[in-house]
Amino acid sequence: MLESISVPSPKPPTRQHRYLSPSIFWSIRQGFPQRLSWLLVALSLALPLTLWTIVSSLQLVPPTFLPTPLAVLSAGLTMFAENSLGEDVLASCGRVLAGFVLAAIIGVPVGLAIGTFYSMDSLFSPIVGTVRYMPITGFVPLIIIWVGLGEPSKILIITLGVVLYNIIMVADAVKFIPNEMINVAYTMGANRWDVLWKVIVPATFPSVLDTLRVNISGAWNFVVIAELLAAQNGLGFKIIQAQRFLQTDKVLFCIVLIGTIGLTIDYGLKWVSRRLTPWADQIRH
Amino acid sequence: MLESISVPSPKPPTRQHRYLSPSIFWSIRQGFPQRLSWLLVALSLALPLTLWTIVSSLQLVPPTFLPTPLAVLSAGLTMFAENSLGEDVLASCGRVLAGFVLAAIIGVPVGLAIGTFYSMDSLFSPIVGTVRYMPITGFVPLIIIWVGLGEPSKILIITLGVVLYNIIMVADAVKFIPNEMINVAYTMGANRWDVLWKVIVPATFPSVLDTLRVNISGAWNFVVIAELLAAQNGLGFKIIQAQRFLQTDKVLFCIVLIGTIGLTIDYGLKWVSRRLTPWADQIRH
Amino acid sequence: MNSRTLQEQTSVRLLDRQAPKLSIEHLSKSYPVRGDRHLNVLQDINLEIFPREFICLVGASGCGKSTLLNIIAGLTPPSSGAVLIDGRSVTGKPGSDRGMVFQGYTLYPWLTVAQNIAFGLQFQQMSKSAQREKVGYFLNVVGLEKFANSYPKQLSGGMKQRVAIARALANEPAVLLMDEPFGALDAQTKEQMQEFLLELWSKTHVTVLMITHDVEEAIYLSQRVYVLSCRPGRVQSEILVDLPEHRELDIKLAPEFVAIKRQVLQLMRQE
Amino acid sequence: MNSRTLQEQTSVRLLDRQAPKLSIEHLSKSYPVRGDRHLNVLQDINLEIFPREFICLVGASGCGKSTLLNIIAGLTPPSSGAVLIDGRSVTGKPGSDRGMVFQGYTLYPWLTVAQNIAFGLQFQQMSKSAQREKVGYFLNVVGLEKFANSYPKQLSGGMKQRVAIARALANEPAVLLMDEPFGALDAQTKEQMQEFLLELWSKTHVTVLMITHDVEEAIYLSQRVYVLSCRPGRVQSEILVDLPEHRELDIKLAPEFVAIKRQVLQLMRQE
Amino acid sequence: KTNAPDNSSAPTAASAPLVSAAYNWVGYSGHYVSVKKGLFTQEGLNVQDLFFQSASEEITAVLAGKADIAWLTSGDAIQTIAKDPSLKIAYLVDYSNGADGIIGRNIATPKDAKGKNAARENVLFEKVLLQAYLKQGGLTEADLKIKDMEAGAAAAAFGSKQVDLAVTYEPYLTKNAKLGGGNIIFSSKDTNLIADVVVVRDKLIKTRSKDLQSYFKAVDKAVKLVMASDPEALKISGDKMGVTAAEVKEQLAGVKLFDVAANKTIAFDKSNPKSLIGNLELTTKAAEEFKFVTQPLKVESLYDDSIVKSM
Ligand SMILES: Nc1ncnc2c1ncn2[C@@H]1O[C@H](COP(=O)(O)OP(=O)(O)OP(=O)(O)O)[C@@H](O)[C@H]1O
Ligand SMILES: Nc1ncnc2c1ncn2[C@@H]1O[C@H](COP(=O)(O)OP(=O)(O)OP(=O)(O)O)[C@@H](O)[C@H]1O
Ligand SMILES: O=C([O-])O
Ligand SMILES: [Mg+2]
Ligand SMILES: [Mg+2]
Repeated sequence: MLESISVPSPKPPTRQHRYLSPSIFWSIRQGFPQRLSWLLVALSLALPLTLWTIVSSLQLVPPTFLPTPLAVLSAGLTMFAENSLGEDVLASCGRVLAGFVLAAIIGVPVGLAIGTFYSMDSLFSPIVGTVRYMPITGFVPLIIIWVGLGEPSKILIITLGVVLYNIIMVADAVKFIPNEMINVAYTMGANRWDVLWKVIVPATFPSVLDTLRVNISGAWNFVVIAELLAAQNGLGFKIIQAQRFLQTDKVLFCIVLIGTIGLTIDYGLKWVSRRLTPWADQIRH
Repeated sequence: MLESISVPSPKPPTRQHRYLSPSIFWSIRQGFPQRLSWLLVALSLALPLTLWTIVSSLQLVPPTFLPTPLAVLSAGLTMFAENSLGEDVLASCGRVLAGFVLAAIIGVPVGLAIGTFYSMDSLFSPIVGTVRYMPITGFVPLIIIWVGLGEPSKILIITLGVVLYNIIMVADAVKFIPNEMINVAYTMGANRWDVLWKVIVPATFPSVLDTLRVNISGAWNFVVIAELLAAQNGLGFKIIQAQRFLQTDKVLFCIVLIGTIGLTIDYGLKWVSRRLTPWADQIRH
Repeated sequence: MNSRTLQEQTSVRLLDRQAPKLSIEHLSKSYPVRGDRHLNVLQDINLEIFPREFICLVGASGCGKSTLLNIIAGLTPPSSGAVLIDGRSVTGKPGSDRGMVFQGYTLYPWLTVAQNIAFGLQFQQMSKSAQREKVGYFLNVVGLEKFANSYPKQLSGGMKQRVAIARALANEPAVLLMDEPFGALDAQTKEQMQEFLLELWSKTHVTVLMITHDVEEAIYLSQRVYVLSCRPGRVQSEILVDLPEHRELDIKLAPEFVAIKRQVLQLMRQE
Repeated sequence: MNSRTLQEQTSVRLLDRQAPKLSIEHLSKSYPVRGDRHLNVLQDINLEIFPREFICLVGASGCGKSTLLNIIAGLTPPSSGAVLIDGRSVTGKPGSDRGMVFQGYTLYPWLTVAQNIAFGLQFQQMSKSAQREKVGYFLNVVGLEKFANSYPKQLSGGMKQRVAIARALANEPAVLLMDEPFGALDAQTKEQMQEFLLELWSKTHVTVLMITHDVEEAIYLSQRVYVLSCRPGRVQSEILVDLPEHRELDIKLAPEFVAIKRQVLQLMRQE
Repeated sequence: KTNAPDNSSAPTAASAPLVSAAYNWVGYSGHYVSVKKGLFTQEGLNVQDLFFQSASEEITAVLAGKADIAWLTSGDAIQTIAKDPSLKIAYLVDYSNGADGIIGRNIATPKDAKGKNAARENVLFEKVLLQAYLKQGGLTEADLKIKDMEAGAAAAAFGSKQVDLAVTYEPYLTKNAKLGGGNIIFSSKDTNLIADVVVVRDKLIKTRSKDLQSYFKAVDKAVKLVMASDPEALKISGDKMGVTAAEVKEQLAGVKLFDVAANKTIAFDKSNPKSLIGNLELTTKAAEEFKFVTQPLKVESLYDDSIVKSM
């Protein structure tokens, strides 16, 4: 079957070899010193803060638009002390949580169905693909009419904003399951239902966690729109309120607070993800 | 090395076997009739339209909030004829395109760097993870001051809204490259730079296309916020304007128009993706 | 002469008056390739496997062995032809009657070794304790008791394949399809697995169709060896292995054995 | 007796006055496992491979062969010990001097067969036409000219592995590391690849370290065979293959050959 | 409950709450104080407070029937009534009295504005203000390069010298006039150009006039407290808007509040040159001119002064 083989004349022994020069900073999937990592994290947070301090202290931008970090901090402390900002944090967290959980409960199963069954793909993809592009603000009047002005309407806005992204990203994740994994199950007597639950769900589990981690920040972006609707509290509420009276220090404090909450959620979810999928390739450290 | 092996007594020949019953509708990664697919797509678009027609025709909701599809269509035609809606479509498409291309040009390389190098991960992740949660509306005054009121500020808002999602999703995609693919390159004299360009970039290419497809809808969502800034035209501008005048028919027409543009982009990008990656597993059809 | 045409073979079997367990009738498979052309991978394959037979399939790389096995398992639809189990068509219908060990590693990364082996058992009405017992037995069989709670990523290549074999066996299929199952095993484990498989086969009702590239292995294990020719894949010839049913490892040195081996190698080189 | 202790072996080599091409010194590797425990995979491995030697490494599944090869290639850092090429430490430093064929399939799915084979060439200053010529030659060597423009997903398991071998060979490494490269090949292709490899080796300066589970293959190809013991992996023994440097396939039937084979199998069973 | 039984207000306070909506504007302090101090409850009313961040959500809620009473600018009120004619203006809350204005750079007289870059939001009360200013120089919006943006953004644009003229309100007005190197060139001081009103459902006026009287009685009390700079009232208002009591007092300097008595004597008295009717005529005309409403509106159909007149 193979052609007759003739070996080339010996190569000149001059072949230059290239080596991978060791590098700590540019290492790819090799160990990385924990200390250096912490240093870089600190740098990454300190740098923008320093820049902010310089720009605002030198008044390169009028303080009305960019107060100093200290001013922002003190505004924040005042808000906590006098304007019960704690309650706002709780209220917004509650809405985000409720809206996001709902978006996960709907989005993950629908996404799995679309990714798994071509029929569900044909059925849902066009509508998901269309509605995803539509600005949520356009639906606010309908939401007010149908759902009213209470908490449910705020939660619904957050859910609507996130659920379509959940669906499309989970559906994409299903594509990456190798055919063999599904075929093995068939040869052991699994039906499609079993394959869905015993293969597709666990196989996509890490991607689903990733998707949720990516999209929870969307939920926080939509909380501002949600709290335009007759809210009496919330971080988004406070931001809009402060904007109305040009209290940039308060606006910035609330934004930084949301960012901090986000960072906590991000690292928390990464940790949870590592915990829940001990079988997945641990690429780092 | 192996333990001594003793074979169990013959099993009763009563073992019940389970088969995979054939199914067209619920088939997983098997052929799906193109006709049925088109039928389902049509159904998926016709159903909401019918529901809308019924609800609006029976006036279950006041027409101020939900005009009939016909009224919306006629409002749209009027807008095209009298309010030069065509220009708005072009203006918004231009902004979305510019903002999105910028978000891709920045987001993809940074995402690849974060996914590839742990140092870049330490350096960028905290700030990306934090800023991602911050509502873009909070930055509008700063954008006006620094970037002004022209097109650049609108494009910047779109870019800011999307770029962080691009970064985080591309970085996640890099994680799925098997170690062996990288190792093979090293043993052939590739350095890290080569690995980045010859392995990581092509390996993540399909995921990057997926990411861009997912996130371009985000760009369309942000165009409304962007066109709050001193825009004289654009679909977002038209929506805000019509909302102020309580012209729900115009609002709905613009929204449906955006959805249609979105659907076209979605299917177009899927097609491009299939074309550009003939080597990837074609899971369907 | 042990080699016969299919014609002869069929008539011999007809005399046996036994219905085939698995039969493949006029099976063809082609893949579309760039342009409008088609790559004929398999062409008019006909073969019958009788209950309790152990059959090996040999052939050059890329001649369609894996494709054939996938079609038999019901996982790939043939372009034409049929697959029958006990006379019933199961073309394109996978099921637990045809267990399969794939060429690549196909363990579920999220399940431990023990859970992987138990995977098929959950689809039977089997008590947890019965499952545990069965898993324990097969862990012992493949020599991986110590790795019961390890995840696949912690195993070597050979160890993974042993788990895959244990998983298929534990599920007690009527026909066991194996695609080069011992390809990744070391010589010693391989021989032990061969011995074990023979013992298991002789004590149970399982019918085996196995792909291998090791001619010695094929002869040692099977009653008949099919040789596939290449491009397109056809059944080139069939060799009857006239050795006693109960075989020891040292049979590989016996002159009858070496004669059959020479014959098979010759047939494979013919094309 | 062909088996010697490492001590003896080293002194013999010292007499040769030749510097080893590759030497491994006091190499150990352990993996952390659940809890605070460690799994000792390799313990104090010492071995030397001299220029133009062809060495095979055999051992039971899971005893650390792949791990050892990965460490030699510089891809996995050892827990302790060093890897030297021409006396220079390359521990943890992969490079084109140590080409590697992996146990699994590691083709780049986005490149065609020809592009996969050319992958390493782009890192050398080689003209496009020289690359094309080289790729054409190696496509011929592994018998896949017709698949030059196919993507990996269109190949069978064995064909993929042939491409991987061609890719490593085309890159002309000083030491070629191979992890069961012929495990997935059919008997015939395998023998052809073995012959080709021997011919290539005898005409070039390449030094080869190859893992195999086929003892016959190990003896046929190599001058020395290392047997690894298990848990933890250690060099259990070393067998000198006292056969003429130029070997034909039928040497496998020669009594010297069979004697060495028996000896290796015995050593492997000892533990 | 203090009121005598009346046929026209059959439902008791407890059984049918009044849903009352407002957003954050210092002129609406009367609303905040009534709610927070329990003045509505004291009047035997069950008032449900809806608080919005902007007028557009509030208008949507009113049109959706989710609110019975709404505090709005007269411009928004006109547009809302155009959509739902069963709504009536029943009370004048305030006139902007310097709180809204126009800031300009190098613009001494209205004529100087010609050809300048101007930022303003495309809402009626801002357009009316700008129109009034430009009219003095014989100009219209068409003579300017208009950039349409929300008041805060307009102020920022002026502050960073990207426009020469901006229509905005306090606190943006003063701060950005300085920042942008300009000054306030026109303001609502001593005008009735910008008015805030309370809009009520027609049906409510017919069936629950007593409750509405009680409602405005409570508002009257609150307005008086605010006008008297009652510290508690200022604090309540500040809390609602996220500013200090002192800032509320400062902001109040820019508005002229109306209690019930002033409503009777000024607001609905056509002969008074500073009456609300005058504002409505001006604003309605502008609404038609700017195509904010599709059909012509009769000013008389916009308001119903029966409640305040009956008090
Ligand atoms: N990431 C890991 N974590 C823990 N243990 C590991 C890991 N990788 C490998 N091992 C263990 O190291 C041992 C050696 O693995 P290796 O792959 O080197 O074996 P091998 O000799 O190549 O086996 P085979 O012949 O089956 O390929 C195995 O027992 C395996 O369980
Ligand atoms: N999806 C596909 N598209 C096109 N051709 C394919 C596809 N899958 C397989 N083939 C072709 O079918 C032929 C048979 O492949 P198959 O995997 O069955 O071979 P095999 O006999 O199992 O080989 P090996 O012993 O190397 O595993 C090959 O020539 C391959 O190129
Ligand atoms: O709401 C007003 O600015 O009057
Ligand atoms: Mg195969
Ligand atoms: Mg191995």
